[in-house]
Amino acid sequence: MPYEVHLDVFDGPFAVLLELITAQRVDLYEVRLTDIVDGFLAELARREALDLEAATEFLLIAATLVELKCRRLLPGGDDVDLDEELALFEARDYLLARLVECKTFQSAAEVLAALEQAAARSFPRRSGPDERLSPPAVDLLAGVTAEQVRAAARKALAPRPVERVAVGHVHDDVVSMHAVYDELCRRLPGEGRTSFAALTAGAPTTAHVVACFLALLELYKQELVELEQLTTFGELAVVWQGGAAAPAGGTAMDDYDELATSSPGPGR
Amino acid sequence: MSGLPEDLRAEAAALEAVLTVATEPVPPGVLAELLEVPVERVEQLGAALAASYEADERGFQLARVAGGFRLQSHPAYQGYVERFVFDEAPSKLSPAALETLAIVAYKQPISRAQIAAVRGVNADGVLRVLVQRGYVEPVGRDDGPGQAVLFGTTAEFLERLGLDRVEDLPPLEGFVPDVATVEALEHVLRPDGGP
Amino acid sequence: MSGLPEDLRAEAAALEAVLTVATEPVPPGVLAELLEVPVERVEQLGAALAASYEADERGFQLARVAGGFRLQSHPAYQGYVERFVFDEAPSKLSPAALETLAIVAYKQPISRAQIAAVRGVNADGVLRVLVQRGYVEPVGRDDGPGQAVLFGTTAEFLERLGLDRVEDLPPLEGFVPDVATVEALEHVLRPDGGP
Repeated sequence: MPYEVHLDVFDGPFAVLLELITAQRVDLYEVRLTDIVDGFLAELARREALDLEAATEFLLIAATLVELKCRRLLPGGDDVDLDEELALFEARDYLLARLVECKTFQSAAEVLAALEQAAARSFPRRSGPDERLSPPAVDLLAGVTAEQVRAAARKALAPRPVERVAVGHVHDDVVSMHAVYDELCRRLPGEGRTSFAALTAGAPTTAHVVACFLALLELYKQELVELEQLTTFGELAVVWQGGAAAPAGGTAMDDYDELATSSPGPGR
Repeated sequence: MSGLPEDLRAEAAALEAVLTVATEPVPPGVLAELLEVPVERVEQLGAALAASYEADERGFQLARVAGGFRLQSHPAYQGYVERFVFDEAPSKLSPAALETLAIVAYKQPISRAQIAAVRGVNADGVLRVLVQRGYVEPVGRDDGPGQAVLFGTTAEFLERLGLDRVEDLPPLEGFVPDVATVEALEHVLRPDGGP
Repeated sequence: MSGLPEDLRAEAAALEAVLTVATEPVPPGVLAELLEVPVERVEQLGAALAASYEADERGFQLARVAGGFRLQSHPAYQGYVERFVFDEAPSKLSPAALETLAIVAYKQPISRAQIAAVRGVNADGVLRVLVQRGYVEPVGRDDGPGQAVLFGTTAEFLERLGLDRVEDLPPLEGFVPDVATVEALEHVLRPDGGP
């Protein structure tokens, strides 16, 4: 039968993490983080198209795991920020709750499948009344036009929806690295010493913040800015080193924009 | 299976199961093949079952109709059945029925299996309604294995829509059907089990 | 109607007759009205008939599905019936689709966003497949901002699973991983590495 629903097996990141944990049956202390990361990467590679949503969730989970593992490996210090500590516990509890919920519904799904399989062994009677009962002479086609028949045919013969994960909305704000770089080159000479927070205060989206960060790294590489961060997650100071005039052009940033434009976009 | 000779019971139950799901009278030959018993045995089973239903005063009977066996409601309860059927009788075609009718109209002649393949679900019940109402009828048999019955629309259907010929249906132009649909229509996929 | 109490027989036969011609599960209320008896009486008749079919080792059974009674073939004769109907079983649902179905079944009414939140990924595609299969349907809108469409399971879903009501689903509490599993998960995520 050619009719089949094309289902991509699409597991959420929690399902994948759960699988990794239960398959490896080891504790985070013993497992090499590279194994988990490799597992994630293999999972991502298995998917044919880049899925930003899933990739982001994976990244978040991987980051939390790395953080947890770091905590375990490093001797605890008294200087640990209480807020940070609480945030980590929160992230951990969140992960745990999600894993438990995920496992719960996985088990429920297995039972639904078993129920369906059991029910499929019986076939319902669907014969309806026989010809000894002539149905009342109602014209079931009353009011139906040829046009409606055509519409019904189109509907019945139309391509069936193929399961696809929409990522269109994720791509909406395309930020040009080139433009951000140029903007920084114009702005920084006049600022003297400033901070990353100040530079990104007016950023409309997270993508702009990321772009600004990447542009700063590039400027740092070109020795046009000095970056200072005294404490983890502390303020990132930015000091212009390039003199009064802005450089001719940020050709170095073309690589980024090329990357951005060549990444698979949504099929609109 | 009380009331039936011991040696018939298992086969009789299998026969019952098949007749329960059948939507058309099932020829003894088909049943014989399914149960892997001689046709005479099927006749014997059928007669024994029919007699036991009658003796038990069941609400259904096993009838010999149109060259086959059929489970049907007992005439004694015709009143209930009629009220049930007429109360539930729709005054217009369901969307599913209209879709099936449209598929038959545009893709005729078409087999039960092809309709099911296009619709993605079994269309037997809906097709029955359409045949019963005289909008659709068997128009031939497929050459392929199984020689499936092929269905087409009737003169009644055209008349109701105010059309002279099937060709007068508005064209499906500019319309690209599903790949799976095209495949379903190109192949006769399996023998159509109907009588 | 052997095996049935004398006083139930006539009504049970009428019920049998109606179920013989029904194409969908028939709610007890409809049967009660037809037979002009209280709903409790219908429940009693149904239970008595179902028990007598089972005791008689009939090829059919009377099942309570999707809020009604229906006649269906006995699972023991699945082999014969399958060969007879040639019905391709609907393609199996993927684990992801089943999981989404489970979420909808247990958390209905539930919005797209809520499903996605549980699964950790966008569930639009999976949901579309489930709606198309007729297992899930929009059942209303959220009162909150955005008035998200809320989804629930259908009668078709109940029929496919052989359940009478959504409430008959095995309780979700039974699926919560046991203490040992939760502890194992917790251990993996423990930041201090302690025992």
